[in-house]
Amino acid sequence: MGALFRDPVLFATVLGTNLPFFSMAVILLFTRSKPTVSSRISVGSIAVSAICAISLLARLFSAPPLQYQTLWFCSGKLNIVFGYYLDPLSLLMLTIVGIIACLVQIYSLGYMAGDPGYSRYYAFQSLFAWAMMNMVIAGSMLQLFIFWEMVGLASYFLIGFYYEKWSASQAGKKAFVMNRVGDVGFFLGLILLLIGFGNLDIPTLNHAAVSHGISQGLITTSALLIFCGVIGKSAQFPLLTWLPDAMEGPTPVSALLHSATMVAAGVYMFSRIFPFFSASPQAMAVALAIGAVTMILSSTMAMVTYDLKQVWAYSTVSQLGYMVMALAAGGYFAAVFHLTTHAGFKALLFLCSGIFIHEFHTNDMRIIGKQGGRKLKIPMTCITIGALALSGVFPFSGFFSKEAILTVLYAQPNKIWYAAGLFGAVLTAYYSFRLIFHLLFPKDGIEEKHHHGEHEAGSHEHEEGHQGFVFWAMAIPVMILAGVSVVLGFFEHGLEHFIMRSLPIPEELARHAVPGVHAAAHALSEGAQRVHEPNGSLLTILGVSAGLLGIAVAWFEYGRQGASRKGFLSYFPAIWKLFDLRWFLDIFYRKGLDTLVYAGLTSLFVRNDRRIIDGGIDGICIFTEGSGRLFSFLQSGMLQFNLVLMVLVAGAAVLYFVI
Amino acid sequence: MTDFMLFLPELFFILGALLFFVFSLRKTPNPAGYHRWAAVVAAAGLLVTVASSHQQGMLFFNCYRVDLFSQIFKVLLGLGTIWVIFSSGELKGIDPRQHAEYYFLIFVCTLAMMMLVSSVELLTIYVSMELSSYSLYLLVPMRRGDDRFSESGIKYFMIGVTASGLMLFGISLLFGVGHTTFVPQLVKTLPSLISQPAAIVGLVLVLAGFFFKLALFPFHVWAPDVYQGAANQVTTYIATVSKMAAAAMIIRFAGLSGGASPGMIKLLIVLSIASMTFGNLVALIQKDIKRLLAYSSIAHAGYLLIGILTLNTQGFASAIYYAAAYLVMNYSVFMVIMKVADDGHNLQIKELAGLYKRSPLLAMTFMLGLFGLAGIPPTAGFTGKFLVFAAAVDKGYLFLAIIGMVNATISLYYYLIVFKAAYLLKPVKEYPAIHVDMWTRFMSISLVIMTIYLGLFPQQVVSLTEAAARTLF
Amino acid sequence: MDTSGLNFILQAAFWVTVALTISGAAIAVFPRNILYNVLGLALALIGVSGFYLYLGSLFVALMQLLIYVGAICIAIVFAIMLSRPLHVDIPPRSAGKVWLGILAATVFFIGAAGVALKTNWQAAAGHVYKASQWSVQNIGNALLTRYELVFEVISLVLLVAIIGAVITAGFSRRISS
Amino acid sequence: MNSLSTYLLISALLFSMGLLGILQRRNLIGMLISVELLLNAANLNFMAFNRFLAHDPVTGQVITLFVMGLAAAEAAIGLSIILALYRKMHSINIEAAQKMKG
Amino acid sequence: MTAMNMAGFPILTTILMTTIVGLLVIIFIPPEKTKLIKQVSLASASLGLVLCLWLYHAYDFHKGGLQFVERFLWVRSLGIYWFNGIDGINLPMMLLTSIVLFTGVWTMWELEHRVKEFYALMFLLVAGVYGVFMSMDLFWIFVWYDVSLFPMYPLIAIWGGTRKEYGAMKLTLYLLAGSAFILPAILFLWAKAGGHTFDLFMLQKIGFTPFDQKVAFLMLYLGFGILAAVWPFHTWSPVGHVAAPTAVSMIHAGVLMKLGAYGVLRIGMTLCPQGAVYWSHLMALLGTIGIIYGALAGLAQTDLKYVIGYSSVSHMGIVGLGLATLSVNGINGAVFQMFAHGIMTALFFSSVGFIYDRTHTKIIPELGGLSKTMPVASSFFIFAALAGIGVPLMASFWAELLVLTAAVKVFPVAGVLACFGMILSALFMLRVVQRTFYGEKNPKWEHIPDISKFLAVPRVILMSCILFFGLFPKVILDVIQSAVIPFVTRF
Repeated sequence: MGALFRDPVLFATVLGTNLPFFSMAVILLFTRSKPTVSSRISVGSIAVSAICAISLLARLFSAPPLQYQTLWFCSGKLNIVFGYYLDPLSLLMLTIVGIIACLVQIYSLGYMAGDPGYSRYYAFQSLFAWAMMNMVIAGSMLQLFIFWEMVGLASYFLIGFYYEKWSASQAGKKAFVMNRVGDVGFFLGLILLLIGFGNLDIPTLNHAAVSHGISQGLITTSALLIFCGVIGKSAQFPLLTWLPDAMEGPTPVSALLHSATMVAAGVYMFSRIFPFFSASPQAMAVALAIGAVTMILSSTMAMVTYDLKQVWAYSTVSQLGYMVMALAAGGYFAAVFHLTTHAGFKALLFLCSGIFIHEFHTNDMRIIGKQGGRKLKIPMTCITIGALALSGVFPFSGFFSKEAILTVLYAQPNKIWYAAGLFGAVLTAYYSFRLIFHLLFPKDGIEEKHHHGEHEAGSHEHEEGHQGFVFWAMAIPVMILAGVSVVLGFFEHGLEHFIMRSLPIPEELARHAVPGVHAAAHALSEGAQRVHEPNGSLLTILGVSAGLLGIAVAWFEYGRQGASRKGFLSYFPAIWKLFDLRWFLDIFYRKGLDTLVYAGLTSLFVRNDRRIIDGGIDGICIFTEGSGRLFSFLQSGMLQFNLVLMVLVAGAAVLYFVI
Repeated sequence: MTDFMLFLPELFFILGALLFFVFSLRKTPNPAGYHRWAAVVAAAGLLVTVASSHQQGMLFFNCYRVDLFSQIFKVLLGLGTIWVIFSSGELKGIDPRQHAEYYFLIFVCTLAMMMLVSSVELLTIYVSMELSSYSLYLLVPMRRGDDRFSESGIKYFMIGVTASGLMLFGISLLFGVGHTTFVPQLVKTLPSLISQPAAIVGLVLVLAGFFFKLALFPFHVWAPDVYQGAANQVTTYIATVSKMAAAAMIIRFAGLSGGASPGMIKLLIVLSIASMTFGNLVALIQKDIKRLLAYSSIAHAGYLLIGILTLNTQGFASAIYYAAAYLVMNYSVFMVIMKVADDGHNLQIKELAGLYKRSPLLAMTFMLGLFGLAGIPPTAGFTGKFLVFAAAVDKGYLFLAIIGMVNATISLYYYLIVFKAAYLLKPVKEYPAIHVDMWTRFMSISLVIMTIYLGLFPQQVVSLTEAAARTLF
Repeated sequence: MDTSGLNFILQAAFWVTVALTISGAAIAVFPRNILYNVLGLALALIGVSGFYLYLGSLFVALMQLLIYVGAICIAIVFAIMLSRPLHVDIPPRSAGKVWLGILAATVFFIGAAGVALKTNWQAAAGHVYKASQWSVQNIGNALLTRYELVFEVISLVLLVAIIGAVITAGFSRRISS
Repeated sequence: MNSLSTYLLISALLFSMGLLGILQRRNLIGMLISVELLLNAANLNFMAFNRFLAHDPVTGQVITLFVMGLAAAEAAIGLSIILALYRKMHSINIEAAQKMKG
Repeated sequence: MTAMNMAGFPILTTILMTTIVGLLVIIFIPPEKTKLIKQVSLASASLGLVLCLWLYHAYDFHKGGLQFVERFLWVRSLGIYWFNGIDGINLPMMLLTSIVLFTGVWTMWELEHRVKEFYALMFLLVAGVYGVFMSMDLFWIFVWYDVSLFPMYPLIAIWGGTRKEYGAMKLTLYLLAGSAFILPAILFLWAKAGGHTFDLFMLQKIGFTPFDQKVAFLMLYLGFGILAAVWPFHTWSPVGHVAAPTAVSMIHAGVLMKLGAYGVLRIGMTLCPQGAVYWSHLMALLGTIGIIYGALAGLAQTDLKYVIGYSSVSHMGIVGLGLATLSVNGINGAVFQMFAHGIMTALFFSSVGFIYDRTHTKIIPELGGLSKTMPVASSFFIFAALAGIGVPLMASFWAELLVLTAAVKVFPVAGVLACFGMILSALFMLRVVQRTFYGEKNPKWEHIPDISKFLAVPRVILMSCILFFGLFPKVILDVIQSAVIPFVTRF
């Protein structure tokens, strides 16, 4: 306890990460009925957390990784250790989470104003912030897993925030269960490691993996299993469909959890034990393939939907796919960097969309556009900035990170991954600007009648809202994020320098030049040397032009005067349907669940319980009673039958003893 | 004079019998007065029996042995008798003009059974047994009123005399091979002769006579009809007191083979299993509570036999314990039945409905009695079963314990049905509250305490029964 | 002394007794007229008393005649007379019951016969046939010594039987009407 | 002939006939008569053992005497029960008495 | 028998006596004074709770072994001892019992129907439970075991709900049928040990032959397994729970079911280690089937209590699997799971009980949208559901972690399958939560007030227990471990 107060770093860590928990407890227990107080408590605590995070980052910017740990309990030979691991990666992530969570909570002051579940909302926001921050700085995989689950829990509650809406609770459930599917793999992987290696400490694990401390088979198996967790949490193929559904939650939630931070946890976890993963080329190959498939699939899905948030959700999935690809290709920094920038611009995109949605009470981009979405100047500007960043247009942050990823992909021996990356970039730009153009240039111009714009008289409350607290609570965070998206890219080199310190030093790897480790060493050194690719400029041009191509197609179809506004895909209804129905993944799951689980096993088991087991037991009872009835015939009223029984048995006994 | 002291309990009951013989000659019956007298005499008899419970000695030219074994059973008999007499306050099932004879026969029967448990000579045993049987043959048809039940008397009689015929035949065979009618001598000679068919058959047939008394399958055939057909008090007497004597005699005679005959043990095992199973199964479908208890008593005879068929001290001790426990529990149940059916009619299970409201105390006594019979701890019935099964398993009869326990589970069903009636069911019509006087209250509480005390603190009783069982060897 | 003739007579008489007993028993059991049965019983009882004679006990044989034939059979006849004619409407016998009865009785007979034949009957160590031991005096002696208790009890039995018979049969002393 | 086993066989036969009578007669008095046969069979056994095996011939005789006494008492009781039943059922056919069963 | 310190004060008997004295006092209170009866009940339950907490505090887990021993001869000739003691396995169970009893009594505060008998029977039941847990003598374990079972019949049949008489009868007969195997097995062991002691620790020193161990263990496993709702002997659990009144369900599912697993552990695995090894595959198989089967069968249920009943089956499967591993982690986890599941199910039933009291239905399609009308009451259930899913930082997560770790190691296939049970449990718990509490507000329940502060107290206690032991599993695991580590050396 004393150490807690003596060590400012530890103090800041503990305070920063756990304050939201207390704010949640206080809100749930005491201030449920006082929304304003609740929101203040929550925002205040997250602000403190964010400040702690930033100060930690500043303080430890050039310090070596710090580790705090304490034995939580032990069972047999199993030691469960809790602790913090403060290295550049976790500090960076902590800061991202802190800042974005803080911004989103401030934004929510406006967005959620007047909601009956206001207090509850902030309680769950705090829960999320607490879990996420603890997950980020977890020192061991088990701790990471625990908070990983807690994050999922917060996500469940926040997705199902409007629980009166059936689809919302359904989406929450879906998210939780799908995550669970992945998590079981994760969990099994951890158990395997625990059994085979005995320690889940992250630095130890990484170190052991690259220095031949764990057998190759175990690494591959457990890495693949752990990767299941990534698949679930980061909505990779084939578990990607929960994320679009998760948009049922309030928009700030989508911004925070389902794009910027929580879903990135998968990628974060991947990068956390990147050296471990990279010790298994097989696992990396699988991850690469899955990342690519995810990216393409979700991009195609985004191309056909008209729902604002859905577009960004698909886009999130596809960007996560990018990051996974990058990691799997060895681009450690590229992925982390993309994660960072993506957190910024995707939160921006969501928050801007949130303003539209709040304003027009619809998610449909066509209606928003028609009703004058573009008249909301601040969000319109910001969303465009976000879209540009997403499309990888210079000088926005996305440009830098995407370029980094493409470079890494290019370094792969098989160029198909690079091609996929480029193709993805085209699609990304296309669907982003399809949305932007829908908002900017609605099909039949702006309908003045139902105009809800800024200067429209008659909707007094909105008037007040736009100018008042509600509007600015939403607008300021958006503007901050827009600013970040503009400038973040220029910090690439500083960040790279900072982040790469959290990887084991290449020289050390070189010393253990064992065949199994080559891959890891290769991957790591590749990541380190990426920047010095010889034909960097060519790649840059290719990347940017892919983005511009997408924008151009979108312009052609939606932006220009007299554009068809139909999209080329509408000429192929089958493909449209395929994309619209998410490649039939949902239908597949639904059918599978219905036939296999509900109609199959469940009804089988229930029937088995009723008929066979219960039936058997009742049958035994009926049989017993029946035999009672049967035997009661022995006791007939006829005296002599009774006597015969008696004499016969006596006689038989006599006979038995005689013979 | 010590001999006189040894015979004191019996003398006391003879006195009682004679007293009521005199009463029976009077012109005008006085049932209430008879009841008081009977209670006083029986209570005094019980006191005397308890006081002489540690006597030892031989009487009547070695025909009659007074030892711990016999005295324990005499105490049980005396206890049962005073209980039955206690409950005879409202003897509505029997014509008031016959009450004097009723008490006379009860006393004679108890006396006969006391002599039975002390007798160690075959003829004495047989005659005592017949005396008790005749008293019961006469008690059963005393039930007045309902013609439905009149046949039970003749059934009891016919089955009884047949069984006694078998027993007499058996005695003759024992006499033939053993050349003597004295049990102590037979104990010495019989084990070596047991390979002779006559010896074992004689023994089995003698046992058959006692099995009849105990209502063991297949000699149980009288029990359901008689339980149902006799007056409630008489049923109680048959169900409690007369079982004690039968148990004592089976213990005495089963030991005669000295464990030398595996065939007999097999037979006993078969009978015990058959009895448990049959009794419990048929009890499942009964509606009349006395008839149900008849079947339950058949099953209990089976449990009791498990203890006996181990043929060792431990087993006999457990059987004695079981018998004592059975007396207490069975009487608890019957007392409540008699109290509820105080007009002497045959109680149907559904008539118990709402008992918990009519008299919580009786309901509790009833519940404990039922759970005791079902063998649920912490009642005496459980400890009895435990001891019996322990003896059996110790001897290697694990399967008997399993079968016994499965049977106990089956039996639980019908006990629970009765329990349910008493505690759960809403009565179909409004029954009046039961008048529970001070004595009944006292009796209920003491029965409850006894049931639980015997169940939880068996040490003293167990050591007593073990000492008693040791006197048999 | 030539005992062969006497022996023959004795033997013949023995078998006659056997025949008497068995046929008496058969008459007691099989005919459906209850009076025949009583007569058959009497016959069988007389036969049995004959056996007692053969077995050396004149006293018991006499007692048999007195008690059984004299008292019991007469009592039964009285009972028959007290109840109404019995042969009015007797439904046919149920074959099942008869066969079951025969089966049970046969099983028991085989068993009992087996016991009789298979047992290696050993006489007691002190067993010598001495006529002096068969005197009534000895019996009386035994009754008042070894069987003293039984002797007392049997009186109680009879008392019970009398009282019981009286009340059960309904001849209550107190019913004056 | 005049040997132990002859007597025993005769007694066994008597006993079995008595049993047969009990088991299939419908007349209650007939059953009672059969019961007497049972007791006689046992008595015959006693007497036979007494004659051929026992070291003291008194025992068997005394037993036989007592059994006779018991038989008398038994007959008295049995007949009285039968009579009482007859009053109620107006029949001494045992097959009329099968109301109680199960 | 390392630490046979004869404590001066018989604390264990005193704990037992709190219930028995409570019972006796209640018997002598006139039935009309319901308030007084409830107060007496709560007082004696809280006395028990305080004593158990003190016991927990006073138990020295560094030293381990049996502490607070009370032992004297009860029946000489059979070797029955009044032998109570506390070690790391039964200490959490005692604590669990006292917590569940306390909250159960409190939960039933609104009971109006035959109050006196209800509390009397409940205390009888709990006396049995305490007795089983504290006793170290086979005779007494069995006695208390049965004592704890049979009050279930009246408790369910009088105060129960759906098909109460059928459920009560089924449950009682089923469970007592289990004891039909236990008693012979106990006697068998006793006889094989020479027939002169029922003392668990003396018996433990006797090496039973492997064959005897196999026979006895199988019988014990079957007998106790029925109470632990081992598949396929689980069907009493849903039916019985549906029928039972709230507090009875709480105690039954929360504590009584643990008696089964505890019995297997305490008698079966202690005395028949080789038998346990021999049958461990069977145990693992049935445990795993239970986990999967319970969750899947629970998916199709429409009655809230049925769902919880099946979830109990699933969770007790985890206990079974943990025991089957015969390893430190597995048994640690199993005991922990017994504790955690006890608290969790108590919370489940107590919140369902409240809902049922107010709405008079527990059919899921008839409910719906309850979160709107009674947010606090709903949150209790949702919390319990999360605990049931095995959300981390709730007690059952650690238990599942330990069990699964051990299981994957010892029985890889079963362990992996059991992990998949986690998905199913999430699916079916959330399904219930969604259909009961989420969705459109149901106008039928609109005017029902939320749970009062007073009635919320027991639920909050249970919730905080779940959280506390979820956050600080060390508190309980150290204790459990102190007994388990020496325990597994015998396998």
